[in-house]
Amino acid sequence: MNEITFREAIRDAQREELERDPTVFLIGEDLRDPWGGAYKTTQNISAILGNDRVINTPIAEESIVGAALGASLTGMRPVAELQYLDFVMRAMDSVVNQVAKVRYMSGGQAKVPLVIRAQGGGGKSSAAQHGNSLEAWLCHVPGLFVAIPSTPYDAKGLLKTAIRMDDPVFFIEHKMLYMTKGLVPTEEYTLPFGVADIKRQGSDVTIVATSRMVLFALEAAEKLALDGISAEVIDPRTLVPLDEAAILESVRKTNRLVVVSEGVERCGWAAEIAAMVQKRAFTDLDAPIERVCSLNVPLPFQPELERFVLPSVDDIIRAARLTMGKV
Amino acid sequence: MNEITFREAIRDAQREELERDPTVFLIGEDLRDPWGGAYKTTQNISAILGNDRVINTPIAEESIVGAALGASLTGMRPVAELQYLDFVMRAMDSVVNQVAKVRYMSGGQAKVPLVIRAQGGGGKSSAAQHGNSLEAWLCHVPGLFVAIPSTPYDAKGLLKTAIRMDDPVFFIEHKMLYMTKGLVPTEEYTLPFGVADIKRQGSDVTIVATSRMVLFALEAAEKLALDGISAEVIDPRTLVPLDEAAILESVRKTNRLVVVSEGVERCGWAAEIAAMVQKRAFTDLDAPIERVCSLNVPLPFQPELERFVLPSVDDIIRAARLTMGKV
Amino acid sequence: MENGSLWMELFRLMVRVRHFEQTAFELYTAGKLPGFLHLSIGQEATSVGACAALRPDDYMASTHRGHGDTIAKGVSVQAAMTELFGGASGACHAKGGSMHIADFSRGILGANGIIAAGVPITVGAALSIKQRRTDQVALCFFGDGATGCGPLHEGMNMAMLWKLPMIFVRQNNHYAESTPRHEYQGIPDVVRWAEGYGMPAVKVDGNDVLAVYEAVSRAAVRARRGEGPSFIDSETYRWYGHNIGDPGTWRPKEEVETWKARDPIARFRRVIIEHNVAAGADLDAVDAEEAQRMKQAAVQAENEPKPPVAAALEDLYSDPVLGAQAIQGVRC
Amino acid sequence: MENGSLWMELFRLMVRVRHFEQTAFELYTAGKLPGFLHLSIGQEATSVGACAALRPDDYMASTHRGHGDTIAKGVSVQAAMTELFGGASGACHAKGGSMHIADFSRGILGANGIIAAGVPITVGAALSIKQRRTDQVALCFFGDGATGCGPLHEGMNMAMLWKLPMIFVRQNNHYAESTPRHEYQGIPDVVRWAEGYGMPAVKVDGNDVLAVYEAVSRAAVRARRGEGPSFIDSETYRWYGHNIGDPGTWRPKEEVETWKARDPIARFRRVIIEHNVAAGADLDAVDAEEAQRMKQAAVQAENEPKPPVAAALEDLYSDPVLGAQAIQGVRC
Ligand SMILES: Cc1ncc(C[n+]2csc(CCOP(=O)(O)OP(=O)(O)O)c2C)c(N)n1
Ligand SMILES: Cc1ncc(C[n+]2csc(CCOP(=O)(O)OP(=O)(O)O)c2C)c(N)n1
Ligand SMILES: [Mg+2]
Ligand SMILES: [Mg+2]
Repeated sequence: MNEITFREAIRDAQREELERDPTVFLIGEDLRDPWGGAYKTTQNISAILGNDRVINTPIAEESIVGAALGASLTGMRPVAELQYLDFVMRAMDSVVNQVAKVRYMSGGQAKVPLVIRAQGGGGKSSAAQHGNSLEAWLCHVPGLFVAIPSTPYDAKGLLKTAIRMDDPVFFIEHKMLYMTKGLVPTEEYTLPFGVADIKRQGSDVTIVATSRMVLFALEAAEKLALDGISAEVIDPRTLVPLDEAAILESVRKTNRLVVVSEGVERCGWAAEIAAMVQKRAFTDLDAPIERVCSLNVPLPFQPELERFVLPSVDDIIRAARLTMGKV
Repeated sequence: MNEITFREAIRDAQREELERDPTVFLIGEDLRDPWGGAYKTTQNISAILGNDRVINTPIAEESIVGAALGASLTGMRPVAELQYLDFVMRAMDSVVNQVAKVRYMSGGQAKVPLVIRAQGGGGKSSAAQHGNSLEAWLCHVPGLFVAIPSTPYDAKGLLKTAIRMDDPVFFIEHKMLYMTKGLVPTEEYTLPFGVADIKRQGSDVTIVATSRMVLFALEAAEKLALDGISAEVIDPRTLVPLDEAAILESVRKTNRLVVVSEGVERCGWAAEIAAMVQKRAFTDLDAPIERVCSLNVPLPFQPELERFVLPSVDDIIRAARLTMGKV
Repeated sequence: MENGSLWMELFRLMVRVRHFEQTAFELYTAGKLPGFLHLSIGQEATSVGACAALRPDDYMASTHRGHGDTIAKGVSVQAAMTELFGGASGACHAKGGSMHIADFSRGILGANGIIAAGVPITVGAALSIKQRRTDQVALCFFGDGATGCGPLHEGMNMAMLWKLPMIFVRQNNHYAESTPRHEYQGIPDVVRWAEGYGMPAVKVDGNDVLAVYEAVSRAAVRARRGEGPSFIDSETYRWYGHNIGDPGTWRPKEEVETWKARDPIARFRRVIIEHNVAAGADLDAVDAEEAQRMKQAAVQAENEPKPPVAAALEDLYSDPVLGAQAIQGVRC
Repeated sequence: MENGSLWMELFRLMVRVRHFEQTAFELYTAGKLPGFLHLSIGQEATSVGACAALRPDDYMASTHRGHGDTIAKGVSVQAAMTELFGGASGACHAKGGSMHIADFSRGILGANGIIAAGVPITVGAALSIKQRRTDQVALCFFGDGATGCGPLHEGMNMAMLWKLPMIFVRQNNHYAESTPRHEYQGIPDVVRWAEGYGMPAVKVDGNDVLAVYEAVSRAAVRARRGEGPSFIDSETYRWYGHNIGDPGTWRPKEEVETWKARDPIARFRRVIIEHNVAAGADLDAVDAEEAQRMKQAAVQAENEPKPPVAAALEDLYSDPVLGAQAIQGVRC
């Protein structure tokens, strides 16, 4: 095993897949060296493998994704990068009306081996247009797979799988995770979609969290443990397909659920999990399912305000305690 | 009272507001007479009030909404039309990053008296790109108000209110509702946002539904009544702000809830209602909350397939019976 | 006549498109077809002239008004007709309908319900041609109304930037729905505007199938030589309204009549006869054959079985296991 | 000298922008400012020349690199500086930060974090000018990297279509982040391309404040007369990297040096002295005043109270009751 950063995991996965398969290529804004991407997730790829494999584009997200789609339909396996998840708003028609639907609309003719990578999330005082968590929108789109890893190990294994799949994958990274470290096998590996990872075992309350919120949930679990509360932390890793079984099994054991999702609460991803679990494990629940999400406002610039709007470790602790009837 | 169609309600509301306030204007594709809009919702407006008040645009949704925003920030009160709600995908940056956030990002300086109207929904074999129900996306965007009327009376009253508001409103109409009829006062009236309408009183199960699904829910309620099941049908009319109190009060009475929403189930609007109600009325619920939504696939072209994917009256009946323990 | 067989093929294809759409019109009017229908009758020379200049392995993306384009590029008429009926054996298994006819085996990347959405897809196909070092080309059709649409601009810039083997064909039928040019276009001359991107741009008589064929052929040669994209503004007209619900009566009657008098099929028929490529009777025979073929296609299409409703859950994901997990089966 | 006071004002504004950004740079480097920071040092002549040609009631929309533009259009330096610190009395109540500085009372419709997003907003402002029949104009800034972006095209088409009183100013600093022209732009000559839209287009020396001022003044006169939009490609350079985390060392050193030698402020200083509008000492005094003012602004900004966290729930909706119902208060 090697200890590497999340950023390196993303870089390595891409470079290894480019080396393995000549039809894989990267496309997006400012990906080439020496810049190597806004968050340096493509650094040392064009320098090693050449500019033919790493395409810098104009600032035209709808067309970046649309062009990646066209290439994927005609024999290539593009990995498109949107610098910020926020900019998917400029690419929604391509992502939703085209990428996600072309196979269906054509009666299964199309194969769409396409990965769209984007970096999202708050925590850097980047204000309202550079810190959104939009996974709920993407999960609402039939035809996409959605991956959202929280560790270098998961990131590398899932990204490699994504690049090898024949269906389109929206792959979400978190800007605050890039510098986090973790162990990764030295040898080649991939990870399956649709399989959750239990990041911590526990018996009193289940915490389902994604992306950076997994780290917050683990921190909350540590603190809850000091208080005698044993929290199980589940990271679904892919939201579509979702490992419902893992979540339900845990809830049937703990009888309590907190869902943590960085996106805005209203119509966010946590609502889906709450709706699904109350239906499938109704009689197992000893307390209402708690959602811990961003408040229903845009992200403010000022750091304290931003922290207040984003979910915090304390929010998770409070929610978990609430499910235990402790306030 | 007059009996008019939903389409006439939309037309009349716009014409009356244009007559009342010289700063109101309409902007969108093909709105002018004799065409009068793709769904004829602006017919006989430019012919009467002039082309200055009704602006035809290029096919450029991002800019239609962006331009409407610019006008609203500088003294006008635009009503922008997106022919199909699906085309909001071409306008997401304007709608979300600009319209919804400009007031917040500017520290409350901006006033945004802007209505975006769009027609959505399935039922016409219009296939995957012309029948989406995307209200969940829009409710996930802090800074917008979202209205989604089901009757001519509600449509007219809410649209007039929307046009007079100083905050942006996303106003969703359903293509299958335009020909439906209803009574509307002859005199001027408006309806408040954030107030649900109980479309039918009942005591056994609460059905919350929106847009065309209200009609389906009422039909289901009729049939359930034959079976001795008394369903209460609640139409929130505006999703943001939401009349939570009305829903909760009903659930506390019936102890059962079915949420019907035409959008795709995963991360759809029904999930939000389920998550909210299980939290706020946990001990009142005698059965899991049922969601009745579109299946997690795009809309297929073929009519039977489309009907299968969309929620049906039978689906609602089945869900309501399920909450009563009857299968 | 050296080009005799080409001319006959062009004629046949135009007639085929015309009959297909006339048949579709009648079927729709008789209440037999669901959904939307956008007819391109009057525009056949543009669809056929352009696609005939392409090879089977070249790519083409079309629009909401795509019957002519897709038939010209080789989609099976039977499959297309069955698709309009929503038959299980339709070109898109009844999932797509009129606006989404596609045939990837013939390079047809799809008609498209979204204005200008075919442009970025074609850019990507052209990029992939370059990457795979083949000598294919990629052609995208779009309407005159697409001119004001952002993705068209983005695609033209990218095509020039990357010197892509791409052909932009503007099907200029003078209206976007009912909106005339002066209400959607501030650009005074589309050819000058396209030249501003650095690519050769020409206006062609879009009702002259040979003119379109030649313009696209030149563009294809350029593209195959690696000299980059071209832009063609093909001026034509649709006889019918915007869609089947629209009688199109908002246009000046004389305008419609003038353009009907320029019928691309009748016109090419005269040219063929003048040049002694074929006699009127030969052409009548072609016409009769295609009419007959379309009648049969309609009958067969109507009798094709509809898909079972559970087919709605198929064709979304190519991975069956993960796909099923993602779709999660039926409600309740 | 007739224009003496104008020249002195232009000089003062450029110096003000420079000191503002130098100060911001130092504060950021000292760890005192949160968030992102995109400096426009080197581009002052474009910001100041353009905005000085506008009236206070004219509209302007800027970009992510908007300090210079917004200060030139009249935002309070104190309010802007406080905003960078996240102080409650900042221009945007600490909600916006560097990328979103706005002052509607001065026609500043906002800096913007999204490339080219200011274009459609400005189109709408210009449309509203026409509708309200005032003689205002609306100017939008955008970078050279925005050239390939769909909304710019849509806006140029609309501006011409509706003959809007609008001015497009391209702040051509030669790079989009680190991407050079030949990697994002297939358009060989931006001026010819803009002319393709039918509007007058000129290239100006964006480091010559008078040239920019004159070009924008001419465009404003045209716009006020109802003659429609204009396009100005203002060639300049940013001395720093793309943003504060980027040293900008990926650019050829000589290139940076060449452009630094073209410092718009030093250059204009020489012009002023040559024309006897003011003496070096006068200009030094202006410089010292602005430096001093900026120091004070920084001190005051740092000491301004931060907003209470609950302020995060304010300023979203203008309707307080419905707004509160929509936001629903705090979690758990
Ligand atoms: C993004 C988008 N906006 C609007 C529409 C609705 N719409 C369908 S066809 C059409 C007019 C298209 O005009 P043109 O490009 O000239 O093609 P034509 O119909 O004349 O063939 C419009 C506005 C759409 N399909 N997609
Ligand atoms: C829609 C969108 N895509 C990408 C970005 C990320 N981004 C920020 S600045 C920038 C480069 C802009 O270049 P240019 O327009 O030349 O302005 P400059 O930074 O040089 O002033 C990019 C790509 C963005 N902010 N918005
Ligand atoms: Mg047209
Ligand atoms: Mg630049």
